[in-house]
Amino acid sequence: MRVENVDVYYGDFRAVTEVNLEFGLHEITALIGPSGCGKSTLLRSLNRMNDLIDGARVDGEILFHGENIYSKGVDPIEVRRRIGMVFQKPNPFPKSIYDNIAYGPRVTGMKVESMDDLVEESLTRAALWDEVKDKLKQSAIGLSGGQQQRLCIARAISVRPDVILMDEPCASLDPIATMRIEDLMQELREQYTIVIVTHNMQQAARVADRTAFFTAQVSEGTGARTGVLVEYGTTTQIFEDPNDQRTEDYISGRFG
Amino acid sequence: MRVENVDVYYGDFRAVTEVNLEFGLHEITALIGPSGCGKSTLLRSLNRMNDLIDGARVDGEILFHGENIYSKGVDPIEVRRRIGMVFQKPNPFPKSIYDNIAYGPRVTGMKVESMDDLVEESLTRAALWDEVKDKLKQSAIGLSGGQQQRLCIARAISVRPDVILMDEPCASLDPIATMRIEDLMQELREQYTIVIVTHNMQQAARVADRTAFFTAQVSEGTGARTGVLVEYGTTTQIFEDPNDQRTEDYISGRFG
Amino acid sequence: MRTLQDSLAGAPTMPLKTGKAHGERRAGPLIFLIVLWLSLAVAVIFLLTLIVNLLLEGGSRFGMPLFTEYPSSSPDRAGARPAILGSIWVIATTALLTIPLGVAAALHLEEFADKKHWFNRIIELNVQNLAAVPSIVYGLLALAFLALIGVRDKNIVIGGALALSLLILPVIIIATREAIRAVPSEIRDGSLALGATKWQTTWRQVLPASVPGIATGSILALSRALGEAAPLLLLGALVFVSFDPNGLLSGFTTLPIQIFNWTGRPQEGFHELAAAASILLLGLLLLMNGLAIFIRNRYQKRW
Amino acid sequence: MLANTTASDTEATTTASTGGPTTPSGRPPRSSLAGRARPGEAVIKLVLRLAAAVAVLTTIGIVIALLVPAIGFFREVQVFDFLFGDRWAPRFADASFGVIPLVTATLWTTAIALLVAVPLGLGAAIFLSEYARPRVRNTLKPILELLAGIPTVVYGLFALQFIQTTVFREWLRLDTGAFSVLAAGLVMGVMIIPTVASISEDAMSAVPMSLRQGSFALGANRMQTSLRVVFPAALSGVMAAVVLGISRAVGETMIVAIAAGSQARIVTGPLEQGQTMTGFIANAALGDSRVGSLEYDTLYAVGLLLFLITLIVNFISIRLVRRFRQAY
Amino acid sequence: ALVLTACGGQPAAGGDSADGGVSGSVVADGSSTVAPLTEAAADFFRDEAPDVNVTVATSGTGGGFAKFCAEETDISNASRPIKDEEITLCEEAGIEYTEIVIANDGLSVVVNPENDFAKCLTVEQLNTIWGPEAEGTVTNWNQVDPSFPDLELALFGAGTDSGTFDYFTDAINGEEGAIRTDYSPSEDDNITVQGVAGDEGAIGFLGLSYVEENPDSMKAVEVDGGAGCVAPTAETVQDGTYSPLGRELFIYVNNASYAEKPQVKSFVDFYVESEAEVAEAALFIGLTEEQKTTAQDELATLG
Ligand SMILES: Nc1ncnc2c1ncn2[C@@H]1O[C@H](COP(=O)(O)OP(=O)(O)OP(=O)(O)O)[C@@H](O)[C@H]1O
Ligand SMILES: Nc1ncnc2c1ncn2[C@@H]1O[C@H](COP(=O)(O)OP(=O)(O)OP(=O)(O)O)[C@@H](O)[C@H]1O
Ligand SMILES: [Mg+2]
Ligand SMILES: [Mg+2]
Ligand SMILES: O=P([O-])([O-])[O-]
Repeated sequence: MRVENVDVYYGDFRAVTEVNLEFGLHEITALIGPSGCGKSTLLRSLNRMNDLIDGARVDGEILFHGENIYSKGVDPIEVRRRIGMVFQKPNPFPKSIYDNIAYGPRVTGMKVESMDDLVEESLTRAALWDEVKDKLKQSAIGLSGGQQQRLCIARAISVRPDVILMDEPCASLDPIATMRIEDLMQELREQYTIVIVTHNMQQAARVADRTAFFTAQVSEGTGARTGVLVEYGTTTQIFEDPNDQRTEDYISGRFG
Repeated sequence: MRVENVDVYYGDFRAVTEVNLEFGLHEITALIGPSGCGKSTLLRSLNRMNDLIDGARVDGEILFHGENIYSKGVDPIEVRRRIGMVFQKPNPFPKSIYDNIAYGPRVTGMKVESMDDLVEESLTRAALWDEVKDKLKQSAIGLSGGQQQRLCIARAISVRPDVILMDEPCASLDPIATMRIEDLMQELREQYTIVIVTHNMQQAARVADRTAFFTAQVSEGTGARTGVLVEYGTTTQIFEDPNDQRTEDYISGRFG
Repeated sequence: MRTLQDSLAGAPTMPLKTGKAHGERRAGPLIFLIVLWLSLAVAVIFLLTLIVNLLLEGGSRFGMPLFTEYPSSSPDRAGARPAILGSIWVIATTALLTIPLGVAAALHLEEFADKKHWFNRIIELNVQNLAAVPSIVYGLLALAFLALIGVRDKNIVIGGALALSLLILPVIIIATREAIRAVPSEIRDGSLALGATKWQTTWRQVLPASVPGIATGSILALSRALGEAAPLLLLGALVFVSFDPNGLLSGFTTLPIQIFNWTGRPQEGFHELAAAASILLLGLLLLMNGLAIFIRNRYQKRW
Repeated sequence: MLANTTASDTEATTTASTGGPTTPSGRPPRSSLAGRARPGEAVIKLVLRLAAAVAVLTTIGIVIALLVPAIGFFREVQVFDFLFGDRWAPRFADASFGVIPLVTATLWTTAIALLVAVPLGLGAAIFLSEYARPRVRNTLKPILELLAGIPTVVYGLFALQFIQTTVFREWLRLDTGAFSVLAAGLVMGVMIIPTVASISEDAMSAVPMSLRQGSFALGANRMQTSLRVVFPAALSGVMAAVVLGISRAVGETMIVAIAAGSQARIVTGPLEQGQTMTGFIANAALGDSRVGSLEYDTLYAVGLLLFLITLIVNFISIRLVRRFRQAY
Repeated sequence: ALVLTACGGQPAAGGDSADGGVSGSVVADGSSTVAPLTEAAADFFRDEAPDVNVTVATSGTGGGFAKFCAEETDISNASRPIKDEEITLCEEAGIEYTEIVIANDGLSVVVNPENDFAKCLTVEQLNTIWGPEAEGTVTNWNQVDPSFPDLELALFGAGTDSGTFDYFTDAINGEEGAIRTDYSPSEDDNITVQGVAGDEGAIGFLGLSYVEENPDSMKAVEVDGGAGCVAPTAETVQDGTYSPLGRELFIYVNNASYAEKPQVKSFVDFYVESEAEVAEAALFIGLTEEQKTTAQDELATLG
């Protein structure tokens, strides 16, 4: 998956400017940077979730298997099925656990031999099966925060995407739940390409193969703020040997 | 001002347990600690703002000039006049700048020789006079966030309190505005006793004379969480030589 | 760690451009959207038909005489002057009775009442229930009340205003509460922290900030009262009034009642007059609704 | 006015501080924190409380106003005969007081109104909440709400003269008389559309954005998201809207008085005419009933029944609304 | 509340105003059939005495008498003579009154314009249709006369509070108030008009003015009271051949009001004086010479 010269606008406001990135297959890429620098904005533009926001617009190309997902004739719904997403706050549907998982395959009209098997497989991969296998018919709202987030991951993989985008998936979780999700990411990485936004630098350092550091740049003339990609490289390089002064300041906690 | 054996309850829930503290006159005391440990709760109980929350209740004594502000016959309204408060989000009234400042003296029926002078004095002390002196009749809503917060400070001092409580006064401000407010606190400290809640440890280190570190303790038996005061001392001591392991962990960022 | 080049190799290609029509453009979603459109369209077409119908029928009678003339046995001479004035009297009286009362009740419930106290919970439940009571029941109430205090001629301005006031009081209370609730608690905290009393805070901060919301709600409620006929019918307001109502105890008729009366006449001319008066009434309601929306958009603060 | 009074009360007793604050915590306070009387404040609170109590008084008033004559009525007529009798002829020499005919007409008009208002109202609500951009919503919603503001007399005439006479009889050549519960019900349904639409839209808008995002992110389209995620999540609010629609329909008077007919008979089909409970009250009000006469009491017996029905319906609605408020 | 009672509901006690013209209010209630007459009179009267407020309510003849005998009204409109029990009521309240015949009317039996078989109905046939025994059994025209087609009956008529109801039941069914109850009774005659216009099998009864004004909606049948078929027209009503449904219309004047309130006196005098114009404007049949003289004599005795 490749991001080429991407600008994202909300109406007249340019939230992200000139981003070029390439996400490695079966790797975890972390996007880090201070608040408001456009990490979520960029992430949402990777599976056209931004289409749903009035006035949001993407310039440049986002190539998925070589095909620009913004080119004419591309079905945003198919894009979203192929590029799954997990949100900051767990957002299970107020339905049963089973129906939460079965929802995606049903709405996308996926041909499945046995929905039960698919549900089990998805939950197993999301390391949740053992905890919920006896209460599949119960409402997902009753689960704990960490379980809900794993359910959301299970739900995302139920439609067999290639890529999973995660926007601060652990921000609302306690440390133990966070650890479980991090472990899960490591497992999922075998099969999926993962892009994760995080505020927690330790987390980025722990899980990501590559890290992209963004910051908000204030234009001298107009005072307009926009997000820019400062540096992109392997996580080790970014954390241990950053090329850019701003990266170093941020990593060492001197700013932000 | 002294806090003696104070517990604060919301209904049955004990948000803060057994706090003993003494705020030094003309000193800045910072209350720090992780989210939900009851800092705001304690702060609000210092000027009886908690009275306004249904079910909130304070046990123990809070002595102001030797008088328990919770004892019978004490007028909470007088307490609030004497112990001012500044909030996290700047909350100017949707009135003119002048009326914002004049509001307190008017409602408390303060005898003032010249309201104009009082407004000027308050704004000057809050380091805002120069910026707004030509637009006193304009709506305060038009000011920038930092200016609004200074306006709120000017407003708080317009009724001549002895103590000013500030609950994360810079949380919604940018670094430059934050710096101005911090400078202002240093000046105000000459005349007022200031208690500030902050999440930003650098800020506490920069401005406070004394620091109190709180944390949320989970009861073994019931699993109920409650805020406790871990350690209280001069800022230098707390930051450089904490007595308690939990303080050290928090300060060094290992937890929270 | 693999290199980027390695990891990009061997990417499977499955086209995103499916042969099929796209997600939102497939038959199902399209039909669904059309059905939704139709739901709105039916309502709007209905509204238009009703208006066009009225215009066709009453347009020719819509002129000065409608405003200046008294009712008459001849449609050519008849006008709705007393009905217009009667409506104004009744609605103005209703407004004076209800708005202060409704606002005060709402202030109590929102700002002062201990929400857990049984008394306030009863009031709350009550207000919600009253909002759903059929208007004709308020007519029965006003009728019984006037009979109780011994008023003989029930067809008086204050009687009509009483029935309509009871009818819209809950509506105004609910609208005011919503307006008050929209005032952020920071404003209250700010005022209280300066040593203002609760009432000072309410009077000087909360109330001014919620005036646009209260105005909007009140106007809408009054416009509902303006169009009501059923409760007034019970007070015997179906009368021929050949004079201008001039006080609270004056006899009166209102536009909706006049319309109802005219349609009950044998002469076709009266039916046209009824349509013309309906146009007038509808125009008034449009005006009031428009004003309410204007206030809502213009003055309502986005905190 | 009131605020001024309080302010000056306060002034009289305040000890305004003069200089800057200098007292160290050990010294005695400059001024006591002692409470003081604020009589103005207390009076105002009382006044506000009384204003709120008017709401309760109104209910008590309604109950008494309806109950006293209704008791008079039930002295003459058995409750059983009233509730289950199938002949309603209260004002004739050979009187009988079975309310069933009025109830059947009310049921028909209400059911027809709901058949119109619920699908159309929900359709409009889904469109406004899930499809319309803010600007479209801000134009369409007031237009829709106009429907609720049209005087019911005007609706009644439209139902009678246009829907029943022109559309049903002339255009569609339906086998129906001058009046029908269908015409009245249809028009009443349109009147109720905004009620159903507006409350359901509130309920749907209250469904957190994150649920919609979750659905879209799985590759669902808008229809699927609306129908399978938003709608079920807003269900209790939608139910409340429907229930409120019911109470509006049951209580509506002028439309049915004008267009449904005035013969109290058991209605067995939509093209028949019939007199509803409200229709009876309005029609009887056109004549005159002396206070204390049986005719007068009859009005109130029907009024009481009407009040109880809407009360029950409304309680259900309040409970449902509370459920959807709690959900998030 | 006390104030309301004391004032009796209407403003201005009345009397001669400064400029010599009369002022004050005249309150009339009662028959909806007669109301258009009194309204027309009030309408014309306004040119004479613009300061007099005339209200005309329509509670039906019976309802009007109830108010009249409770001293709530000055004039009671009636489409039948006052009944014994009403006389008692007035006597008990100490009300003295004068009966004045103010116009003539042919109580018309009407059918749908499409109906081409029921051109003339005998009183017996009408009784078959409307009698109390017919309730639930006589539901088809062919039960009235075997030559009539198989067509369902739909019945409309005046409500129980109206004089029309009393008069019709007395004339056709032999006893006041005796009638089948499964018809559509309404105090609003226009419901009858619409009902008859809207149903091929409809039959109804109402005042002649409605028939004349709505020739497209319905047609009057001839009535055979034993002396052959007679259509209701001005002549047949005035000369009494339209029997038994030709009738006189009345106003009842409160003697005390007439004597003490100049505005009531001048209004009633004016009313009787201009009965011909009034009847014409209201689509009724004027008085015969004889009737007019009687009326003027009655007034003269009141002084
Ligand atoms: N829907 C929107 N409409 C307009 N502006 C938006 C919208 N969403 C975000 N923005 C703006 O775009 C900029 C980038 O926001 P974004 O949420 O992408 O930042 P972020 O890096 O994810 O921040 P955080 O770390 O706080 O989540 C911000 O200035 C924000 O105000
Ligand atoms: N009005 C309230 N009613 C009930 N519980 C409350 C209320 N306000 C706060 N609490 C609870 O009291 C505890 C302490 O809250 P408080 O706001 O004082 O924490 P804090 O230390 O200020 O946190 P933060 O740093 O996030 O502001 C929390 O568990 C909170 O949920
Ligand atoms: Mg973000
Ligand atoms: Mg806090
Ligand atoms: O209104 P009525 O003339 O029928 O009494």
